[in-house]
Amino acid sequence: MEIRVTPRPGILDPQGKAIHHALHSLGWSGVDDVRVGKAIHLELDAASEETARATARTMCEKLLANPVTEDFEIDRVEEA
Amino acid sequence: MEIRVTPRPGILDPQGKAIHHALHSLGWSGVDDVRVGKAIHLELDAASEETARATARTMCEKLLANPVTEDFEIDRVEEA
Amino acid sequence: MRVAVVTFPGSNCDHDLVHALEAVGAEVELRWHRDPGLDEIDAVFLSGGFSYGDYLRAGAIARFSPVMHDVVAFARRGGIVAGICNGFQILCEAGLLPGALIRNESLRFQSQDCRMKVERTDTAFTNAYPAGAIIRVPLAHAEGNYRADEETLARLEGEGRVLFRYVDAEGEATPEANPNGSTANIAGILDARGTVMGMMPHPERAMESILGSTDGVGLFESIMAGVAGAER
Amino acid sequence: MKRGSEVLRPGAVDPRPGDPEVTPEIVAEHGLSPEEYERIEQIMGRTPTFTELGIFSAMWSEHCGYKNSRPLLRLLPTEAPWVIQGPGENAGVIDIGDGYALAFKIESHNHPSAVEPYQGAATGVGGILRDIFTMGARPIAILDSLRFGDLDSGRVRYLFGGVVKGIGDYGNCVGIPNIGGEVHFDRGYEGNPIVNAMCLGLMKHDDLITGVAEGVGNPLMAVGARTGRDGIHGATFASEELSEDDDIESRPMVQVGDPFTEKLLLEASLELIRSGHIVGIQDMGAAGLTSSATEMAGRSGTGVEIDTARVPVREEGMTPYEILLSESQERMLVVARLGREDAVRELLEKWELEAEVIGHVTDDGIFRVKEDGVTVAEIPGLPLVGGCPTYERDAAEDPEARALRETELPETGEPARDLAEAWVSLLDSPNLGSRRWIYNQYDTTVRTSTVIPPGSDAGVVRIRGTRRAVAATTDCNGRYVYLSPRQGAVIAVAEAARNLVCTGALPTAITNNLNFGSPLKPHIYGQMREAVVGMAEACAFFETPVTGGNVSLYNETDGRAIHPTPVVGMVGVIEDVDQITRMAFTTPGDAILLLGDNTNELGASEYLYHFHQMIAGAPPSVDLLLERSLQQATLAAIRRGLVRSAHDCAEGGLAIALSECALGGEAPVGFEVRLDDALPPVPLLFGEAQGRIVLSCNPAHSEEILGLARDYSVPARQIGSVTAAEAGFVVRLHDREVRVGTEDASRAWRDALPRRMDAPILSTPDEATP
Ligand SMILES: Nc1ncnc2c1ncn2[C@@H]1O[C@H](COP(=O)(O)OP(=O)(O)O)[C@@H](O)[C@H]1O
Ligand SMILES: [Mg+2]
Repeated sequence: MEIRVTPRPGILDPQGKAIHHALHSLGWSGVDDVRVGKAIHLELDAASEETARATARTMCEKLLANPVTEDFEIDRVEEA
Repeated sequence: MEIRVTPRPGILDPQGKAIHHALHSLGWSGVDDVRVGKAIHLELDAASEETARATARTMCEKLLANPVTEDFEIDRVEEA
Repeated sequence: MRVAVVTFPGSNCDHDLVHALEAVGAEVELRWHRDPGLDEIDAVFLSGGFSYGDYLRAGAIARFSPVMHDVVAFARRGGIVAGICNGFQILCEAGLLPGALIRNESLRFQSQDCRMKVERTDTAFTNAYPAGAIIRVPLAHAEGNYRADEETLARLEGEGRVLFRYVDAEGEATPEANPNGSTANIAGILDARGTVMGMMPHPERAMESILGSTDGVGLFESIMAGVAGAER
Repeated sequence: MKRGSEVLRPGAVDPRPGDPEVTPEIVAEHGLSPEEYERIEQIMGRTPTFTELGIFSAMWSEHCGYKNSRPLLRLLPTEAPWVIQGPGENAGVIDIGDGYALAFKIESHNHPSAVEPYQGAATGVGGILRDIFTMGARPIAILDSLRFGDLDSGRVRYLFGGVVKGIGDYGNCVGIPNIGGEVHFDRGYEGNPIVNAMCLGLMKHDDLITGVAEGVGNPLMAVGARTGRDGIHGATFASEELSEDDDIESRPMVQVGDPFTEKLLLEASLELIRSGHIVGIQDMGAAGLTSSATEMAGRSGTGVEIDTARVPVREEGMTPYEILLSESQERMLVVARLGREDAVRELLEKWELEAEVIGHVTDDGIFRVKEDGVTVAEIPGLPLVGGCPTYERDAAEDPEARALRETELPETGEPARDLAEAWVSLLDSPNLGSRRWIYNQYDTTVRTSTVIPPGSDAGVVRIRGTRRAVAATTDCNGRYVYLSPRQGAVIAVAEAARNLVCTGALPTAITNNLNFGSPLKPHIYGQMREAVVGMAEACAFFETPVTGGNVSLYNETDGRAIHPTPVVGMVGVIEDVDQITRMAFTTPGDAILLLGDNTNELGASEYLYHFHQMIAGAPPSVDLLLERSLQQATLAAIRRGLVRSAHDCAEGGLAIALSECALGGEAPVGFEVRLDDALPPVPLLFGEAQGRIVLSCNPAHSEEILGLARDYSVPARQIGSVTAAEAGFVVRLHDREVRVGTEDASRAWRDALPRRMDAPILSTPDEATP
């Protein structure tokens, strides 16, 4: 399953800022905003998609995301 | 639009390894594999989804993804 | 006094801390992160380094180490806890200190001397410094950019819990003096009780003139004095 | 092994189902010549299996077999009373007094870094660290010697930025301070950067352990990270020329470093060595398990048997071929004492690492590999390790280089530009600007022993618990070596020694990294031979024996070789920390002394490259006798406590050396200098004459220092004084005066690298972007 951990709106995102700047100086002026987070790919055995999502959510709350600075989103769940 | 940049298959992902290990010691024994990449959120004005995707692809090849160690995937494109 | 310096997998400033503490006369034991128990300990130091490689987020994995249960309990009992560099990051992740430390604004590892203003000299960690002291200490980190929400920041400032601030030679907290982009040039903070402290720079690297600065000595002497006082 | 004389014949081995059959094409793909293959069939007495062929090709690669360099390396002096371990081990070891020994070595990762700068450089640091702690020494300092093309290319900025970040991230995470190095930008390195990393390690004499597989029946254990498909055939890859599309082709072999595991492996290995549970240990580096196992057996004259099915792997379905040749990082091969296997495992578990028994030591001198009990390879160890054919190639002087050396040079009379502007412009040049942008990304103070961090002539770390310190530097000017290989190599050694002396250290020994193009080209082999001869001559003269090193050949892109770059990594000993001397002027009013003579030489200078894009003229001449006296005089003055600062005069000449002295301290100062030499201004200010050191001292001491210089018959004079920053940099020549504002100089010097690295970085070769 795919989890996306992203910097909270309002929280400075130095990496996104740098990439935004670089894209501009490379001539891509049409870019309005860039935010960079983590794409975490997880393989776990779970009875159902629901339980899988639930587990992932707890993992994010406990370890994968820092509530002070990051939001998370469980993106895709596929059968392996 | 959402871009996912991920370590190539077979290439060691020390971060994924460490998280995997941590999840196990936190009691999530059902986790088989963890890989960590970048989740990049981009806002750009483009005439069509096609051009948007095309632009994104060049951006990945030139800047966003490491051509040697990473693959990229253009994930979602939404109208803003 | 007896001080425990915790070694996590990936800690690399633990021995530097031992040398610094011994230099001010402390009795120090290195504590492997799996070894429980902090009885008969007067103060605990979480050292710098890259616990668990700083993977995921600096300190995110180390905070679940067995020893952290004892550290949290020790802190709740009012024990002296100091986190330096990676130790600061671990304390934030563990919730013993508010806020978070994100990537330096430069996106580069920053290794340099920095100047800090000692904002308060009436604490367990700074009582040996003269009021308004400005100290020069090395720093070396990639994730030292302090962030917290407005309310937390207001509380920190209001309660005088910002202990160290990056400043220039004149003592001004200018952007140029800020090595990592930290909000309000924050370099180190206290918890509400004033017994838990975290800072990014490395006072243990400023203990000998041959190494360039002795401005770190005050921090360790302060803790010695504080604990000695408490024992009396 | 059994007496080398008697011929060992390996048993028959059935080809492994699924493995390709050995054809001339396959042989060629493994980088083996028909003659070499014939030799292999003689040794084997039969056709080798695919696995056996892979093993031979790795062990007989340039990287492991030193095919084209071994005869030359024999020319280097390797002995001195203080040398404990010379070439042949994982690192050299010297005695530094008070019961301590210093292990040190330099290693190249040029080819991996050209393909993937960040990981290439990071794993280069990982490898050199393991070479040090596998000797039983704790790493105490890192240096890095780098070369890139010109910074106006986005691709070069990508390589440079990635390499520096890779070196920093790895060393910072393990917690080893960086204390110096060098970086040069020159079109001669376009497309083929040089990334050499050097490490110093400290140990007590009796902690020394070597990579031997002794004791028949003793278990071989794989320790540390699991084995994946990383860098398969890296050793042979490192021995071939890069071509345009290698970025793509070599993708699957990129090795990724894990400094966190390295840190655990470092602590575990040192504990293991002290524990007495093991008899030998070696890093699984180039050619991985194959080279470590066979080299260890070779050193102790035994054989080894390995079962690849017992090797912990990261991926499913790896073949013996892959497991034997994988270059996965952070792995060690350990020969344990029989019966101590569990003790070893327990010790490793504490550090959250794995240790598995994968084989044992035998007495038959054979390298035998099984897969789940079935033999897949059986090779006589001795010829495998030592039997690699070596070549002495045809050598010729490079006519192009000779022509350039003899070119008529501009500005050797009247300058073609304003000298003050030229001075500032040079301070702003990529090669002469401040290196702070680099070493601000390196932790230089961890371990709280760094006395002189990067930014001075050499780095210095004190030995805790003693009065002693060690100094280290890396040096080589590839432009000098290109234009005059022998002299360029002599200069590299002389400058390294001068750099050390300036800190108060006595030069003691060197490690070296020979970076060259393809030895199959006579003019390249000529460069190699001349450079090694020059290095040998200078090392003998300065009594700094070579205790180890590394050779990196085929540094070419599209047939164009790099500048020949024999990097010298030199270490020295300081007996009393009170004698440690820095580069920077400290006190306005101090006298500025120049030891050595200015000359009318401008050849091979940065000035010509910067203003005329010229790589031409003869490199500065060296007088070794004078060099030695100069260094002895300087050391004597420092030891008498007369010297406040000392700096070697190198690239950019006297004007730049003086500027570095004025800008290199906490706060900039100014200086006022008079040079009445009857020389044209450009060579006088910016020529790179050798054998010069700039000292500053309390005026009360200048007479005594000048007297000392006379005793050593070294030309010396007071040329001026240190002034307040406001007074600026002032140089009076016999016919004119040159003034530069301190702030202008400081800004130019400070911003030289940062302002260039703010320009966009491109992972792809340069071309128009949208
Ligand atoms: N890649 C590098 N890593 C660390 N330090 C470096 C690097 N490149 C240059 N330095 C430091 O910058 C200073 C200037 O380098 P260099 O001009 O080669 O000095 P020198 O000419 O005295 O050898 C030296 O102190 C050197 O250690
Ligand atoms: Mg140099």
